Amino acid sequence: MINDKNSQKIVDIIQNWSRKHSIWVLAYGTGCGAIEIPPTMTSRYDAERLGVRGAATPRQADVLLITGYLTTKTLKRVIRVYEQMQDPKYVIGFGSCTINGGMYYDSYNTIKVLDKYLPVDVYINGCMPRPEAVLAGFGKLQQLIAEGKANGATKYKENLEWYRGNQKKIIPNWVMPEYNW
Amino acid sequence: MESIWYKILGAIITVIVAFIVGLTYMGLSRKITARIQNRKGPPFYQNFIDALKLASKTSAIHHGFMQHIGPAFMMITSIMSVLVVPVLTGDQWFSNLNFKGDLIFLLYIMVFGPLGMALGAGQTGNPNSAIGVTRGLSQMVGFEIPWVMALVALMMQYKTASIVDLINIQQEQGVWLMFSSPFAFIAAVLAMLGMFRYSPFDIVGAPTELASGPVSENGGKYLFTLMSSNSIFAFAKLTLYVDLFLGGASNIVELLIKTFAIYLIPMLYGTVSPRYRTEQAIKYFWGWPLFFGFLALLYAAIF
Amino acid sequence: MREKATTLYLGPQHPGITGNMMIRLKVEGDTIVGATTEVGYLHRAFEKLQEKRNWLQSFTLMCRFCVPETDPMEESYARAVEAIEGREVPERAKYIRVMVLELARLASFMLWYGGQNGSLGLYTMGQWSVGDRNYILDLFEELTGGRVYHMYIWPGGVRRDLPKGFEQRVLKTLNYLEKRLDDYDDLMFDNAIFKKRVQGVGIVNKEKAIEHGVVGPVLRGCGIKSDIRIDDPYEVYDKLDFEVPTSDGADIWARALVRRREARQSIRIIRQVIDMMPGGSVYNKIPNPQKWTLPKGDAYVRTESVRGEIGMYIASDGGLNPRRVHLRGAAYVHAITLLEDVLIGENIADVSAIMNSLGTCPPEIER
Amino acid sequence: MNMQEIKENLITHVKANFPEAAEKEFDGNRLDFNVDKQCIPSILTYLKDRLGYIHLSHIACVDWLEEGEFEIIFIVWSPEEKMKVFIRTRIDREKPVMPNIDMIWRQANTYERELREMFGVEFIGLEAPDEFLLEDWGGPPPMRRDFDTEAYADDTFWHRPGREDALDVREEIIRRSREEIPDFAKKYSR
Amino acid sequence: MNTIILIFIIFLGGAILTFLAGMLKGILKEVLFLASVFVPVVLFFTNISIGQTFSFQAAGFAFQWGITPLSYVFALIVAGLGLMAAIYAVSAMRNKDNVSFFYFNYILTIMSMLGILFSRDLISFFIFWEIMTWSSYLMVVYQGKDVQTVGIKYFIFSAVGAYAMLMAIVVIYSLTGSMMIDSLIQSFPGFSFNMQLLIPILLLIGFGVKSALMPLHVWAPGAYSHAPMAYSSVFSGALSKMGIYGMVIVMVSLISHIPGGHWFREVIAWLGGITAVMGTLWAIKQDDAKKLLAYSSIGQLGYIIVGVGIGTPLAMMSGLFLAVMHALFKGTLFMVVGAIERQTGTSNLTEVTGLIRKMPWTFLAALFAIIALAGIPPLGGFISKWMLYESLIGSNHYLLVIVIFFSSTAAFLYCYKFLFGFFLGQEETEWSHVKEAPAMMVVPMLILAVSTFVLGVFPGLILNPINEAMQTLGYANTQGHLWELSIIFNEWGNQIAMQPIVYTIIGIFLFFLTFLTIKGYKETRYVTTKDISSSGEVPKEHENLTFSMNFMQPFFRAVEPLMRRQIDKYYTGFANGMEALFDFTRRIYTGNGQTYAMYVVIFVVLLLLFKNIIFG
Repeated sequence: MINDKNSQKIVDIIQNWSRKHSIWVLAYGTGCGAIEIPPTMTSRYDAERLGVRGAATPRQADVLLITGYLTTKTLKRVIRVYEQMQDPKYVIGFGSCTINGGMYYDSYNTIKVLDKYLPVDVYINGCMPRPEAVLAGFGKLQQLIAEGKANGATKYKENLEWYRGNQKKIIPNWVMPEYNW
Repeated sequence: MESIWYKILGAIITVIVAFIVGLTYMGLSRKITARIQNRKGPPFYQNFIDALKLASKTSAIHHGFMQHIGPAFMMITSIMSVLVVPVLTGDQWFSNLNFKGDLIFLLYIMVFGPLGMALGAGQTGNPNSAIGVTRGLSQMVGFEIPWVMALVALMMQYKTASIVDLINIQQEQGVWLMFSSPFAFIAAVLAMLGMFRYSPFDIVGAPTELASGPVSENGGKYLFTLMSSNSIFAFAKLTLYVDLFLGGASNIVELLIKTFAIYLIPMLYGTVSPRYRTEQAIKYFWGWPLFFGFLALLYAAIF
Repeated sequence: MREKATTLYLGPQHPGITGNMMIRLKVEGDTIVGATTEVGYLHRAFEKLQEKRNWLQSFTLMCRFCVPETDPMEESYARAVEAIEGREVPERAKYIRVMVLELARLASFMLWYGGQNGSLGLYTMGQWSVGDRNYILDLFEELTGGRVYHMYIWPGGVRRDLPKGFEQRVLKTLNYLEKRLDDYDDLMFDNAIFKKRVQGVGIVNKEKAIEHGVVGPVLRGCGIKSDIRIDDPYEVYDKLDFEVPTSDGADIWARALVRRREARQSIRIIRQVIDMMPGGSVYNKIPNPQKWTLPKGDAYVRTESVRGEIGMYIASDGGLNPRRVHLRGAAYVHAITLLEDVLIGENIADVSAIMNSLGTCPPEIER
Repeated sequence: MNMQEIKENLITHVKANFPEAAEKEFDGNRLDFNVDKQCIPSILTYLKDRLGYIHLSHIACVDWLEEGEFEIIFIVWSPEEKMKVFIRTRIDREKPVMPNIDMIWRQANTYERELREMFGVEFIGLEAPDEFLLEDWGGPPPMRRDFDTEAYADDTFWHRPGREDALDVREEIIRRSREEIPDFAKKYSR
Repeated sequence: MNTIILIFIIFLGGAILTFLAGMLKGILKEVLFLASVFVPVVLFFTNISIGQTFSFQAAGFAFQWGITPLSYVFALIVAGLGLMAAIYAVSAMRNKDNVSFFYFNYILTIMSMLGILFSRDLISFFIFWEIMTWSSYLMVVYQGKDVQTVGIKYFIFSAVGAYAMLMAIVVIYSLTGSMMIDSLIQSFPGFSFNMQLLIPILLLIGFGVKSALMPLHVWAPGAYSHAPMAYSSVFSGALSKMGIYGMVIVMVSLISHIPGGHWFREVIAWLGGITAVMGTLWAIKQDDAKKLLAYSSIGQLGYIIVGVGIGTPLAMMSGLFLAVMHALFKGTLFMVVGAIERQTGTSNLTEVTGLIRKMPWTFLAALFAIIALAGIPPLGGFISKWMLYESLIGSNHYLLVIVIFFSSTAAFLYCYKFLFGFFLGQEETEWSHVKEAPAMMVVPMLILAVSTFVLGVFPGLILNPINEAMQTLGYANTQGHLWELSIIFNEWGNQIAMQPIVYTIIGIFLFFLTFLTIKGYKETRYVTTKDISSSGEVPKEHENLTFSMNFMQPFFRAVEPLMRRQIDKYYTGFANGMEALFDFTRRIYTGNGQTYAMYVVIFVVLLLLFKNIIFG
């Protein structure tokens, strides 16, 4: 019955609906954007009413929120954490620095474009993005999930070698366990 | 033969009811906590969505067989507890196979799952999990003592170890045990704070200390099973309290009102309390709760 | 050979860490026997970038040093540049600066309330205080256009004057916050469990404080009355009447008491500033930024932030760009050597609380 | 004792013990001493133990590329006398070696680690992990003036195209200033 | 020839032959050893029936050997566990020095234990007791480590116990003129009150030493952990039960008949309760698995003593049932430790980690044994715990039940520590070479482990002989109203039916096991224990990620006041006091066991000489 095309569709719709309304964000403040996460989660903006809540470890989380610039040192940890998350998983790039380096365009220690290294589903721009913008970003992600278009993880799996090549280019000492699915 | 199948069917229905009620209570608790914290909060059915989401996660990892079956152990405990505790008095459908509702058996089956889960958590090799487990076991030694004192007081006072008999006694006397053995009730409620693992006793999976402790390596279907198990278990514990101290419940509405009233105690206490350190939690349970436990025993011995 | 003690990574991905840093804990049981902090996850090389920017462009980078409280950085930069150049600041600008600084302190205290209690599992407090912090951020937004990055205090004054009726709105917010601070006291300081958790934990006594060069509330928490605003007064702090609270406990509880009273002192200062606010212009016009050079020389200024003193050293070689900017926040001394020292012998459960109490803010260390 | 007396007193004391120290006075509560790098630990110890300069506020390093020297500045503070003292020394840029002072103030350890990593200044006897802020860094010490961060960034990282178009923002500003201000924003303009 | 004497002859002959065969290398001595354990045990199971006796006269005393229902229960333990441990020992002791000496002592121990159970007269009882003590002493010092401390401690306490028992026997003989146990029981109510107190106390000292009752337990941790593990499983599982056996007789047949004996039993029960708590607490603190199990044995024996001491039908039943269960699970656990020590070279819980995938069968055995030990349903330990609680509650022991409950809840801590320390946690490279133990070691463990499960579901299998034994001790028949094949009742008629419980548990387990396995089967991966969410960092090679040091530290912070004093210190203080008192003997004081034994002998002789003065 599950193999039947139509019923599969219905199952997908239900699953995507649940994924859309339950977004567990990994507690990882990678950059200065992390300062606007507490206001987003607390009383005035209250992201929890949209089903957004924090998750303590990557195994439980759905969304990796890259809050701002990534230094090469952090990038290594972010990749590690991203690969430990369970499918389906999404990445939100947060702040101008994840898009094009922002004001650190000539810094020797930060990456400029996040989607070369990790598959980004939604970018939220601004320096720093206001909580409203963050909520809008979550809204966009929800929309993408509901439509089944938030498939960054699949893209990552399919193009793993390309991503890996980019990552290894700036992380010289690659000591991580291999990601095999 | 036919009656057994009816019983099993009834038991399955009970478990499903427990699952729904447990998740709803958790959702309501999130809602109420949110209102206390000045915010709108998630809808009360948020936990169902979370559970469904976890169940529809496509991938999962485990570090070995024990971790794989850990949640199943947890499920044994919760479902067995629901089956042992009489949910509704005098109802055919909710007699749920209860094995005469023996209290000592219940105490021990309640440990079965956590220990199995602890083994699973141990196999992950994550030090946070192991530390969480040691904390949980230590805390358990803490709150079990006043809890058992309360139960022993009841058993001695009414010469029975069966929950069914205790409910019957309450209905015959027309007075709840909460009033006829008040000290046992106080000791049991204080111990309950630890049993529900809300703040200040949420030391097992304290996120800021251990990054969610024993479950830190569980995701997807494992976390779903654990979550369902927790909700069923919560319902079982609440029903147990209602059965023991609040005279049981004869219909489902009464049951819901009484269990929710009990549930509010640890929840509301939790929203305004920071977390104890492990040894402080143990010492807390060996303070006033133990004192009330002794009073309960004394009361049982005298009357 | 395998070590005996268990290694526990606290951070960078950990709910209990205050920012993006890592502490490698060696634990036996739940006692910490060794701690090594590792930083550098946020190193953006501001100081290198500033060498490429001109004096005004550098200013926009300044507020990004450390996000919980951005204005002391701008203030430090502005004063350092003014000291090298000898530029005067209008009186009104000084008062506005003090007001903004104290508002920023207040906002940062609100964040600390949330962090300190969140680390101990009392999440209600964080929901309250971080939610109320938005009212201060609203004021900032009205004044500067940004919630977090203000870029308001610049060399020669402040960027623009106060909007109409801004003072009244500040006072209204202060009245509200004062009431809320009493609520926080009920929830936090009157809480027996909170008291039990923090008393006697994370002790930084006088000897240790001198040895490690401790600053700010941590220093005041061990009984030493020290505040840059009094000792080395800047702007108009010497004209204002306020107290520097101290406490003798030297533990987290003592530091919490200090911060609790400091938050009220901030409110007091803002009220005074609004009362005493003179008229006049708010900035001395700077030359065309593309051609703005400073004379050769250097300056070191210090500003009191919530976490302690922020020191900024700027050297100018007479050119268009700074020769060298070096900023050192309070966390620079607190979060590495002091933290490693304090954590020995503490419980795993208290690490997060100790970090919050010492006011560790990793971007300040790494810049 | 006013500020001037304090300064004179300080100069006499320091001069008596370290005759080669060259002082330079500033307005306000600041006083500079230029010393040789070898007497840095002794003069700091002296200031800390005898004269009450118990707080090491800062250690900064300036790269004078043109002169081939690093200037290292120690800033100490006396809470009693409310006085900042700058101890400055210059070292050779090619072979930068400094005495270690983290036994005097523990936090100096952090400063020295940073200077070691960012400028390549070697502190004799500094006990600390090799890496401080950078990880697996292969290039030259990055804070030196001759390290070109922009070239390195262009070389190492991928830039998103389009940034170069926005180099001149003046046209955009002119274009925007002709736009009408929306109604809701009018009340905020003065 | 009488089967009873045949059994002992085979044992003795086998022992000597095996010892002599030790000169030869090879498999012969192993076969001889197995045969000399196996044959008598089979003979016992097939040819011995209850009531069979064998008597003879020697040296003017009448000796009578025979088996009673009570001793049959204990003989089941001895024979069953002895056989399993023998099979295990062959493989475990291979390639060790001086194996034939081990075999010799092992057979002698089994023989002497059966001898104790067969003896109907006090002389042979005492002789077998001494053989048992000596052979076990030789086993304790077999590995030659810490003989000065551990061996001597064991020796002294055994000597004290033995002399106390001897003195009791002498007193009994002087009072009754007979050495028969039955005649003692018959004539005991007629003794004077002082004698009625003296005899049980002296006997209980003797039995208490072997069963590690609280103030007399000091020897046990060292002795259990120093003997070879193959022997320790018998030592703790069966040998300590000899003390229990004696206690049951003393408690039921003697103490019940003295006026106020009720209080006497209370004291013993409380001593048992304290033993249980302290044993458990000390067990949690141990880092060496052997020591942990040793202290745990002390604690478990405490439960048994509580059950025997309370003495209501349910309590007595629970005590005897726990005695059987304890033999099964503690035997298994000592074997597990032996297997791990053999494979890894150490039994330290803080060093060995992550063996679960290397030694899965051993883990399975350990898991069953631990669940039984913790008393978690549906395994056998639960039955005994349940009966113990119900009996305590039913007989209004308000505080004792709390004490026992504290002890058994705290026992979860060391249970988890044991499993976690050996089998769970990080799979470190230093243990990657470890293989599963040989089949001859694994199979006995598994048999014992599975039998805990079987007895958990069908406790009636072992409650039947226990019931018979209790009937001969003067209890009413309890079948049908306290137990059935798989149902147990308490005194108020509340019941636990094990079969439906077990089926439900298995049903739920299988359902969720299937669910967890089938759901997303293709996307469920096994990852190594190095791939954990360590906050985004990649741990370095030398860093230890297994949490093993000071495992239960927060718990110990809470129970600190209880742990402050060691009983050992009191004994040391006592010995120091003695030393000071007998300062003039300092010249002949040599610091070895004989001197200590001498003190004891002098003390006992003095006591005997002046007994009339002391006891009137």
